[in-house]
Amino acid sequence: MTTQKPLVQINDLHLYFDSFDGQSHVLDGVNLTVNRGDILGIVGETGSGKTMTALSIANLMPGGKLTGEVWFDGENVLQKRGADLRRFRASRLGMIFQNPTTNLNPVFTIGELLIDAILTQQYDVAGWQLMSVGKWLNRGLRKQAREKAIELLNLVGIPDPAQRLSQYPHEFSGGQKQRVLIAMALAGDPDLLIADEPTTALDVAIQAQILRLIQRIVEEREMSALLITHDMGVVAKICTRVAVMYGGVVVEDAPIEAIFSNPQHPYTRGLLRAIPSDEMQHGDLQGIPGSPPSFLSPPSGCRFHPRCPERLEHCHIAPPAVVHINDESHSVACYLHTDEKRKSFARD
Amino acid sequence: MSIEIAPAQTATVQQEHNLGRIVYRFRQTPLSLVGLAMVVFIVLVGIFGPFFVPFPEDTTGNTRMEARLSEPDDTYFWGTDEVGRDVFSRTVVATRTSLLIAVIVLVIAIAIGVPLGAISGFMGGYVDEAIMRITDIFLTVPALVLAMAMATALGSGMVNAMIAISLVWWPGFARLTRGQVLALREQDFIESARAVGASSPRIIFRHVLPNVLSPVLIKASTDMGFAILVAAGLGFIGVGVQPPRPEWGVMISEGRNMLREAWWISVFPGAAMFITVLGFNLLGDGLRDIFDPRMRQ
Amino acid sequence: MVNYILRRLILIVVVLFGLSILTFVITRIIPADPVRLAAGPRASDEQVEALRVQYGYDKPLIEQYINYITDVLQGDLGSSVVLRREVGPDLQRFFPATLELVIASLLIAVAVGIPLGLISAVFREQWPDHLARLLSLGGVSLPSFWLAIILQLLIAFSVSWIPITGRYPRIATPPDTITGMYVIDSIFALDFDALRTTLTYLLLPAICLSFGALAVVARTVRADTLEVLNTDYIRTARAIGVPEIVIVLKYALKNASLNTLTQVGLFFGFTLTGSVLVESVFSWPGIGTYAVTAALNKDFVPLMGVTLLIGFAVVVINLLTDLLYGVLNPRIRYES
Amino acid sequence: MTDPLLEVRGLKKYFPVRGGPLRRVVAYNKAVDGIDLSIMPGEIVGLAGESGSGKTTVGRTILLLTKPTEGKVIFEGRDLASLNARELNRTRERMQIVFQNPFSALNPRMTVRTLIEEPLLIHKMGNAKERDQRVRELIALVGLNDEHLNRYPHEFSGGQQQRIGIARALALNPKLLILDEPTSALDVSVQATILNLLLDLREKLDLSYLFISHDLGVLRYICDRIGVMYLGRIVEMASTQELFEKPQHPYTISLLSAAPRPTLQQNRHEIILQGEISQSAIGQGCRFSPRCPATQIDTCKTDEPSLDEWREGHRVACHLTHQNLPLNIVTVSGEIYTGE
Repeated sequence: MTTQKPLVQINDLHLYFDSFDGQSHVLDGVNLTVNRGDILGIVGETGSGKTMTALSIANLMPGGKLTGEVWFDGENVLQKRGADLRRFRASRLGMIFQNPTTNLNPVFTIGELLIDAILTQQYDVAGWQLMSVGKWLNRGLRKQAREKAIELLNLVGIPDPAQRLSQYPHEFSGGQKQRVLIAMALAGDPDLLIADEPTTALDVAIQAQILRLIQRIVEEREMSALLITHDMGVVAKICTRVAVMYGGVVVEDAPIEAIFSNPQHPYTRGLLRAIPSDEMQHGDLQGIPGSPPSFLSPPSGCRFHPRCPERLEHCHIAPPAVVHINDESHSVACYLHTDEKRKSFARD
Repeated sequence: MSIEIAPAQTATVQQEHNLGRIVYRFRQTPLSLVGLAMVVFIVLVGIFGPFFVPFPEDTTGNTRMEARLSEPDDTYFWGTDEVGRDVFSRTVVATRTSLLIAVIVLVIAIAIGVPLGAISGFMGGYVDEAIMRITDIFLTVPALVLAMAMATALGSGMVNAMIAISLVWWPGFARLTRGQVLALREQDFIESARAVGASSPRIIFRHVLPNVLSPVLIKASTDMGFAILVAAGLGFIGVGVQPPRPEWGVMISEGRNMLREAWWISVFPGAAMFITVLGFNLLGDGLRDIFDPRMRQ
Repeated sequence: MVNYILRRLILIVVVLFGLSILTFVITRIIPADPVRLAAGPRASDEQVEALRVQYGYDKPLIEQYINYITDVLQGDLGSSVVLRREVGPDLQRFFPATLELVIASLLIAVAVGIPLGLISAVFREQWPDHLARLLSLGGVSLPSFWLAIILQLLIAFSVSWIPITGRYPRIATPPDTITGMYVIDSIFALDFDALRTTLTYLLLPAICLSFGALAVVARTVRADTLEVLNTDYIRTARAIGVPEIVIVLKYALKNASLNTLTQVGLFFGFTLTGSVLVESVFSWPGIGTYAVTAALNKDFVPLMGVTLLIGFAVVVINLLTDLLYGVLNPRIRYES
Repeated sequence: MTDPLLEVRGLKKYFPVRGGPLRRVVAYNKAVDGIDLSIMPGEIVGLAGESGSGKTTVGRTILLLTKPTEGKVIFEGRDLASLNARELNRTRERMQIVFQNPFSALNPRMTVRTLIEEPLLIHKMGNAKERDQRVRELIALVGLNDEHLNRYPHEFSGGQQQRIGIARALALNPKLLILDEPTSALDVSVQATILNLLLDLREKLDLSYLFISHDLGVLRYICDRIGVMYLGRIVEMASTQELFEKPQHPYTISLLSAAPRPTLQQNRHEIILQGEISQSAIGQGCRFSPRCPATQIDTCKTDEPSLDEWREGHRVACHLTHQNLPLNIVTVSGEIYTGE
């Protein structure tokens, strides 16, 4: 495991958007690694940049200026264009998003959507073959794809798959739609499943079903997964590693056990203290005062310093470097852990 | 009648509140800038043009048979018509006529349509059903045809043309407002107002109508162009504005039979009208793009 | 689905009933006295009164309306005072010409407008978009009757084989009437000379008329496509690697064209409006020309006939659109 | 024992479902289907449930924002149905609501000052100076300050907007606040500050809350008592501690077991409910029976269980509990959970 090269390596990712108010700096040097077999959770609040980071792995940004590198199994994704990019997305990545209802095209049957997904991903057919005319010309290919579609629906736990292929998305319940989307994402036998808040729109019981499904699939198919969520509870349930993001930066990155038992960044600690847990009495819960940082005029230095309860005098000067603690697997970007600097400032 | 198009979700609520933002967005759409420039120019011509035209008397019945059918030259920039009137002067003065008609038509249409639409959307039930069926009836017959029938019945002339067009124009605004109100009604802030005890009139006037304003104004911008076209169409047929008052449709109609000998009589007023309508359309289209949350990225 | 159709039909009856009241009100209650107009300027008061009784205008309004609607339901739309002809047969004669013209120009509008709208949407805020929008907005801003005149002028000087007025050569006999639409009739008759002739006559007015609807089609397609291209499901399609051309021409176009379809009634009405003016410029023998003549003569009865007919046509088109939409859109909820 | 501040008896709210060519009512969506609830002065009562359980409708019906189909709402000893319009308006001053999405609950075209002042204006309270005084007081109460008053809602973060929403709700000095998922649109770090603010305000202003939420962790933290709703009915109601330690209804048990917990000690007895909530389950028998993971008895399919007292202060609507039968639920790990 450790000797293997990581599946995804993100280096110094910056993202800028131009708007009326000026340029917003949405990602501020993201570094992130997804190892093979990991279910990596990216946790962060609204606007922490977690979704943008995930989209950059698919080079699926909604505009904006992106710099940095995203290495996927030895290839730089951000340099891919056109057919190359498309083929990459089709065969290496599967993505699912938050709201299953808006993510399924309402005017096509589940079968049509799945078969298209399978055809693009498995056979890399030409565009016209997916068009309506193609339907009549590729019967053999389509029949094969249909078999595979039934197989996939079985895999994600949809009963009666053959019948349901001819139904439209609105005939499926929310949880089932998310299952169908997972099936579509799996069509190309991807190496990495990116799930962006996959259960936020669903109820607790359905959420549990879907999380278990993702966990099972990742294990069975020997994939890796990237799970984006704001919910530490979801992370605790299925992730093996966690990256905590704040204000467009990864502030802490550690195995799941370390995050919960030994959180190192003040923000991580704050986040954990802000979630009601079983034994809490009134007054035990502690929020993080202040508001999330603005991207237009982000705080200088460490972006968390204005809200940080353990702020040092120099935190606002320059962003802290990433340091490893204990062993290589736990890293944190915080001056509390850059020992030399701490000493030198303490002397002043 | 036709399928109810779902009111744009949260249509007005996310609108920009900051003029600067609107200007910024506006500047990113060059076509709407061009449209704005054209509209400003046309409006200026409409207001001040008549004071500066070379032959103001030509717009009030004066004829000049000795100069009839003069080609465009230094005296008559755009030539003269069959009875020697200066096409340029008449075209400029007609700008005011058309703008005036369109503005009045829209004011009346908004004054009728917006409250009716608001009531319809806010009250729901049978009131809504009744108002919507009435708008259906008016929307069934194209504006020009109904206006033609009404203008014929009421008698020709500018005022009657305005009344006729207004009467067929309000249903569009009623529909638009109703859709907006339906979308707004789902907003929590309306519920919140009811929770603190606000009366229905207060909710309509303080909370609903201000939020409906922008889409109405955008529609008004585009509709300016169409109203001008319909008014000119009536003039062209001969049931709209009556001579000698200069009006583009009438002028085009007058020059129609002289086309081979004196193309300028029809061409210039038509071109002026085209520029005017285009300006309003470009402007309206740009505004729609800025405000329509459906088109946001 | 059955409920949906039934509800549409009930609404149609309601609207047509309202329309008949509207036309009735226009003819009977409006200030100008139709009887005096009909009687002519030199008629004495007694003569006018006699005529009033003869036309039934002296009866209470309700009774007048009942008579009116009974007549209309029997297909009797009254007689033109000026032309001294029945309106019904006239409309029957002229309407196919209008329908042919409107359909031809709608076809042009759709054939050009959809690609234009798609191009605009795909290249949003880039030069192809600006160009396409300028074209379509320019088209809708052109006064159709003025454009018609200009085209006549230009064509008359340059292209001799395109006729600039009329629907068919005066001296020739049109193909046997089956539908009254010459294009279709000549195809039925397998008379390809007639077809060619018909098409050359149709060309100019149809193009002229298509500009308005074209812009509306293009704008609708653009807006709908933009909306669709921004949806989550398109992002999902991109994420799984569906080629961009498929995304635009299959996924987005189907959604967008369904939305656009709901507006066909609008396009139809739009084109009918333009048709009134364009017909009269090109001397196209349709109900537009008929209506304009009637309007100029202050001849109410034919005008009301045209209004009713157009209203009816629009209602029917809307119904067909709704039904088609219901069939094509799997998601439509008839009951809500 | 004091009298309850609010008492709800047999509350029902059916929304008509129209169909057919004439849009006649062909069915009812039984959003709330018979609910009893009471809130004592100073108490925080929670209402838990999935989307579709009707919990939001309960809140709106209590405020008479929608008319109840059946049932009584008794506030401060008076039946709201018996009040005339003026008295009802007076009552409105004493019962307010805070919404889930703070941005959509604030008219975007009004400044914060106008938003907070509006209730005072509507109820004609004080003169301009007094109102200004009151607005300043309120804005300080929720942890914002005077300079925020002249801004518009969109200039604030979600947490601040919710504070403004709370200030507006407090303007009329209410006794009862209905909090409809007040923190679920907010980030957790902000949620915590709002929850603490609400607890503070209860102490300071002697308020009672009906706290509606799908988040069991939040409810556990803030509530004194909790009712669990399923398809328009309360299936279990108990004090917070009792509910979390001795859940009796199979639905409550499953919910608690499946709720994500932010700790490494995951629930050993995780139960995953199959299927989804659906109105079609209302009819014969227990409405939860189609999804019930417990071993069912015949009565489950035939009779709707009533919400009966199981032990003091703990009511459950389940035949198994009523008949003292074991639950026998198979958990994900394969063990059998019997409900102790």
